[in-house]
Amino acid sequence: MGETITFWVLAVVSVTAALGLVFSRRAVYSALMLGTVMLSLAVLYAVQDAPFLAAVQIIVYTGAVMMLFLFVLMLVGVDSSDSLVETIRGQRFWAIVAGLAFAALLGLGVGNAVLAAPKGLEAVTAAGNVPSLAELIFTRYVFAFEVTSALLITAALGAMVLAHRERAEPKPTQKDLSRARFVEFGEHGRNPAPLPGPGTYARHNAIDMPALLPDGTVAPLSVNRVLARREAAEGTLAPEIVKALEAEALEAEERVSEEPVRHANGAGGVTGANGTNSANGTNSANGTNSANGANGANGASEAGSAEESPATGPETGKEAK
Amino acid sequence: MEPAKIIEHSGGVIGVSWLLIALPLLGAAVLLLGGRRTDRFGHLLGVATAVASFVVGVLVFVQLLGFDPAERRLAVPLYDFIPGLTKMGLLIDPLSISFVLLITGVGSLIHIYSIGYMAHDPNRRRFFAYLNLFVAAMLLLVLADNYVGLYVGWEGVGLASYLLIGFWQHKPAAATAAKKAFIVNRVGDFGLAIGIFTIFTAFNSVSFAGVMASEAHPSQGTLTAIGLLLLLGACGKSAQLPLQSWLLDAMEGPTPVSALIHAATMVTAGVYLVTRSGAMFFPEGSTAAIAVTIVGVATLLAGAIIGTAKDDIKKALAGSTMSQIGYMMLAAGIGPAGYAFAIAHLITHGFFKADMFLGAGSVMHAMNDEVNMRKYGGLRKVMPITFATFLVGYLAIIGFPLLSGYFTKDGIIESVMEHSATLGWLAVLGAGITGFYMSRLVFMTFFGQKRWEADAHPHESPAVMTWPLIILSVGSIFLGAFLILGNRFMTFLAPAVGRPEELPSFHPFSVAGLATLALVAAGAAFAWVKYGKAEVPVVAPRGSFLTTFARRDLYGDALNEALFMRPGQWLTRLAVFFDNRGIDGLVNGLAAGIGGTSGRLRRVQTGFVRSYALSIFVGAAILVGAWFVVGNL
Amino acid sequence: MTTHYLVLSALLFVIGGVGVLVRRNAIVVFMCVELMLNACNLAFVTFARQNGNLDGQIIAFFVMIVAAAEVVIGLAIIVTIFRTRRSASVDDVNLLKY
Amino acid sequence: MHYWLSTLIGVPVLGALGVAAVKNELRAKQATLAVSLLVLVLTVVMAVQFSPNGDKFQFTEKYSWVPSFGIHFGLGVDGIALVLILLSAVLVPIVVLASWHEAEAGKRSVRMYFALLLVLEAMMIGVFAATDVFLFYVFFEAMLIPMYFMIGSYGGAQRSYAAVKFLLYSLFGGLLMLVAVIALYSIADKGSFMFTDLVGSVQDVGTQKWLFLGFFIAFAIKAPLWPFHTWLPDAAAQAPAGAAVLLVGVLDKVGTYGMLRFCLELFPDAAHYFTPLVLVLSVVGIVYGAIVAIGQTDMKRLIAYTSISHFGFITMGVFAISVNAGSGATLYMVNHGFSTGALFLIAGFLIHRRGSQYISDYGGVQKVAPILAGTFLVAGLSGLALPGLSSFVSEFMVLIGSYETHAVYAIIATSGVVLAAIYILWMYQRTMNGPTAESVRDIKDLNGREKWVVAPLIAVIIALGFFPKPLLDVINPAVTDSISQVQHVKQESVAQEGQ
Repeated sequence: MGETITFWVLAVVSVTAALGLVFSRRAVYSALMLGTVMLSLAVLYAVQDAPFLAAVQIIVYTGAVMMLFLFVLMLVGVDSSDSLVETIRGQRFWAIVAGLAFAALLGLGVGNAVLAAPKGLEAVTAAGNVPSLAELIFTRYVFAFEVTSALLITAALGAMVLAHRERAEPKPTQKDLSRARFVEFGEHGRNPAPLPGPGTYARHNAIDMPALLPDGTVAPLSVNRVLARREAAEGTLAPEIVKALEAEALEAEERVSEEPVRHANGAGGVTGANGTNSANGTNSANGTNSANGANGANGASEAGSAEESPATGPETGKEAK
Repeated sequence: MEPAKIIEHSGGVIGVSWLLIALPLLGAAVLLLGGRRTDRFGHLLGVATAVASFVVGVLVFVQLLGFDPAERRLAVPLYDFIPGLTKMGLLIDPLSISFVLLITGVGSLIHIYSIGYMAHDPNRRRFFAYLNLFVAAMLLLVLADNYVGLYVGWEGVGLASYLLIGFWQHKPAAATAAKKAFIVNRVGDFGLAIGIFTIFTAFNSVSFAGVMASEAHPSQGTLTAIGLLLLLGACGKSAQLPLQSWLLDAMEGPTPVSALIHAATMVTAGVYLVTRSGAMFFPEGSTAAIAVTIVGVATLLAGAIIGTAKDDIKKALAGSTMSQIGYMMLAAGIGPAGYAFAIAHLITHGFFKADMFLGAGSVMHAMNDEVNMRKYGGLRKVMPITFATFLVGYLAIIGFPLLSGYFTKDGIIESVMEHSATLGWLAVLGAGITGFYMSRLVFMTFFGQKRWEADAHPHESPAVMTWPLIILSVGSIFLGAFLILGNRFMTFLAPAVGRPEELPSFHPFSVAGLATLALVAAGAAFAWVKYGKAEVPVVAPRGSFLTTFARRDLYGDALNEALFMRPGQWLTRLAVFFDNRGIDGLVNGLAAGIGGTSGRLRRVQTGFVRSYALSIFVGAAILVGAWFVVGNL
Repeated sequence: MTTHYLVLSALLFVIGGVGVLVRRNAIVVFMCVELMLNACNLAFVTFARQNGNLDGQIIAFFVMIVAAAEVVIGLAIIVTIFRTRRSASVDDVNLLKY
Repeated sequence: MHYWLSTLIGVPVLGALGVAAVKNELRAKQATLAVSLLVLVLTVVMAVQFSPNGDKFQFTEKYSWVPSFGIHFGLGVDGIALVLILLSAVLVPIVVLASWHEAEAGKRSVRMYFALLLVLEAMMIGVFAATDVFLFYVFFEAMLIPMYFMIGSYGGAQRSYAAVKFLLYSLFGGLLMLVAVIALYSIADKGSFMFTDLVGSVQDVGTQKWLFLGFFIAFAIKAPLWPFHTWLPDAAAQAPAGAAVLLVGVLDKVGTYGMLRFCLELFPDAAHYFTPLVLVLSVVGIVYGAIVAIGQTDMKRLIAYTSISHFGFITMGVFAISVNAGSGATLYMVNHGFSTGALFLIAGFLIHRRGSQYISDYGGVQKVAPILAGTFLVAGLSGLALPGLSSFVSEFMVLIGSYETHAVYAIIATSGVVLAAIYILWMYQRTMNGPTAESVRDIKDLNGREKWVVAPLIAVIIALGFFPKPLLDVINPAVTDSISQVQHVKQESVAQEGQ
């Protein structure tokens, strides 16, 4: 009786979660739904005299595989949501028809089968589930097992090879970077120094507190753009910060004729905060720097790849056509 | 009297009678393979082999005469030609030896004549090679003891004729005429070949001896079919209706060729074939024999009519050749009574026609190769020897009493008259027309006033050309009397072809004979009125419908063009079109269809993984479904 | 009970299958594939109990191993594609056609 | 145990490897010539030892190849195969000599051309010598490969179209044959692919018919019989002249040889049943090929179409089921190789000089190149079966033999004789006669090498024309043996009808 209740509860949960997995617009939700299904199945395994598998299911799937999924999701962009509009004609219709037909066929098959009462595993797991499994794995299935080890190593190697990117040019040394910063300064007047931290007169040493210049005004460089955007939306942005950003925007507007717009994308959200497109170039560079703070090198490489992609994108696009 | 049995014999000169063929063949081979190196002595070698062959022929003839008449049919086995089908061997009998003597004799004279005639031709050596090749092939034709060997020679003379007519290959007309001759001959050969197939199927042998001795008794229909098929072959080679059209065009060849091949020897092969097969396939009164006489009489008249209208001296002579061979066929068609006359006329015709052709060649030689008789006239004074010899030939052919043609032609007319009065009177009519057109020819050429081109400086030909003329004219005078009087030739020939039980007797004043003479005289007189006394216009007048009809060879070429050439061209074009568009179009269409289909099917490969996945999924569903269905059956 | 488990397994399998067909996000597609594998595993485990034979569980175990390896490689591929094409949509990767 | 045949196959293969390895082009050519001459000498020495009235297959060798299917590397020759091997061995050195400068314009190296030539020779000898049906199939298909490259890499402007067409046609036929071979093996159930084991093993007439068709279509494409012929004009016109000679002269003979060897001996009942069909196709091919040949404007295509006409004669001879026709057909295979070979080679020399295959580009060549024209005429006359030249004997035998059994077909076929005169002489007239065309005024007559190419061919053509006995003595017993079964079937059916 206990098993029946467990089954029905988990069946409903897992089917619902599976449907959610398929129909949710956000990949993260899908991942969580998948986790739910896996956990439910783990319990069902346990109920069906497979405690070892239940544990493996939780450890391997819910632990490792789901983590990988989530990690990749984060890498790819967690907050994008997919469009569910179908682009291939007839695909969805036929998918559902085929799915229903397949389900009907499987149901028919299962329903038609005449099954005796389950034999149960007591006889074969007299020594306990795990030892019995171990005995089989290391005797009859030992070759398959060994092959899986090779498979796993190959997979690990494969993942490394696939994810690895060969460096096309030597890694810039500190000297190169420093020189580049000053070249930038000379050409565009970009500040070569590190961004200022929270100011001396800040009320507390927090990341959301802008630094103050000696005259008590806010140093625009030190404004955290992400927070500024959120606060601007909430209407809680401090007036002195608003003023500092406006001054900076004004200055940038004067410079715009000299400097062509170079970045079409990037942390565009910042520009949304002060409502000026013209300051795009400088703002985005600053924004990235400030947002990433500690791992500046990583951020630089990200920006680098971001610069590459628009260049390569249209070309590959043309080839594709 | 039936023909005698064939006995194998290989002693004496007869044993090496293959030399007859081998000598000229060797000459041809040396001259063709030797190339320019043999240019200097080529003509001499050519003459030497022909004469040597003649000498061998005479020796064989002498040895043959030594046999008892009933044993004068000797087979000389040579070698196994096609195992299982036929051996190669020679048949020496009165018939073949007559031909051998004619071919090598007249052939040698023409060879000699050609030395002079072709003296200025850079390719004289090649000419002699071809002449030798011709003599060899012709000898094989008449000597072979089986139909396959005969066929080899038959086509061999066709080849030689092709080469010689087209000797001046750079002239498109000559090349076309040569090709036409070969192809028309091939039509005849088609009949001959099938005739031989039928003979082999019916008698399981193709040798004359084998067929004669065969126990098989094929149906009358088969025999008639064989006869008609052989007749078709004979028509091709002997330029009889309906395959006559090539002979007139063949005059494009050098004149000695016309003399040798298209008058004296090759064209008589048909008569030889009919005579040789006479006892077996053309028995007296059979359908095949009647067909032979009809063909003969039709050609006799057609050739004569063509001869009346031609202004080209060689074509007029060619028409006359057709006509004379028509006489021979006619005689051959009436059975043993006619064979001897046919062959005798063939021999005398060989002499006087060669004489006249060579005479015509001599005239052309003198007149810058002009052939139009309207531009001759009055040549008798300038070329006395040519004129005299030509005159002999002319008198012989029209049947002037006591000359060769008189005896042989009269013999034919008499024997035909006994056979069928209608045919006989038609033959008499033909003789009358002969009298007219031959007189016309002689008057236009040698009499009347000069109508020469400005640059013509006629002169008598050199001795090397005139001596053969003289010898031939001597033959033209006496040969007929020698052969016919006392039935000498008929008796000689009897072992080979048989003879009537009752030997015919010579009636110089029979009704037919007198009528013939009267008609010939009338024809000659009419010709004198029109062409001897009256002015001959240099440009041919338009003439009546009949004249045009005769000038255009009785519309034979037009008929051939309308019936065979144009539909043939049309058929060829259709077949080529069908091959390119139909069969190949089908193949290429299939290929294009497959290509097109796969090009379209290719579109299914959209590159969308999900589409592929869908098809996999649907496929899996179908498989599961199928498994249920099959599992539940 | 076995029938119920099997029907559940079939349902999950079909839902996974349809998911593969209708979703374009490569990662979600991948998740759906995992769902199908899991559905199979459930069937294996169920049959193991039904037949009193541990082999079903063993094969489920191997399926898990293979699935793990597959996820590693698959996700690496997705990352690589994403890096060059800035997209995780399976429809954008359609160069291999006609 | 003899090693004649494996030597004959091995020598050219090794020679090909050697030639491909030689760096110097001239050395490669000389080596090819030497190897092919060696093969010729060996073949002649072997042929002399053949006893016409001895065993059916002589010089037999048998090595197990795939034991599990009973596939053997079985070699042996009867009279038919022997003369065809002789034909190949004679033609190859001639072709080597004729192709001396031919491969220089090709896409691949000259060495490769000559190496391919030797490989082809080995395959040709192998296909005629194979006594194992499967081995025959292997050689049958393997032959295509060198020929494909010879056409595709050294041919004319349309070479790739022609090469692919040739290959696809042949492969299509070959696959049908493969199916039939396997089916024959499994139906016969002898556990062996050896020809001698398979003879008479299929008794059921219905089965025989299907298997017969499988073999026959392959051979009909190869031969090529109307209406499977359209690949030949393309392939022959595009192939270099030397390759065209081997293609038409030898490769296509495999088709007619196969009909005689396999279709008749393995499936006598079916052969009897299909005889009218094959005869109709042959006769259509004879007349049709000749008519289409008359309408060609391209010299090599014209010769190819004449071959289609001639192949009609050969197949008619094979299926007329009479000893004369069968022997004639076999002899025709040899003679046709020589006469058409000579035609192709001399036409090739002419085309090489002027650079055009179109008949209309020529005229009056006789005047400037009399030897070339003369030899061309002899070859052409052999093509139209002039008595005294080799083709006549065979054509006459085919016709007379066919007339014995199928008179009507023979009569229609004989009209091909007239058409042959038209196409050959008309081509000769257009190219060689008439006023000399401006474009050919400066061409040279045959040079020494070319004379050495032509002379043996002409000599053989004339010699066989007057004295075919040596070949016929070898051929006759073999053909009698080959057709005896069908004759037997025929007599039985006649007897049944009589009752």
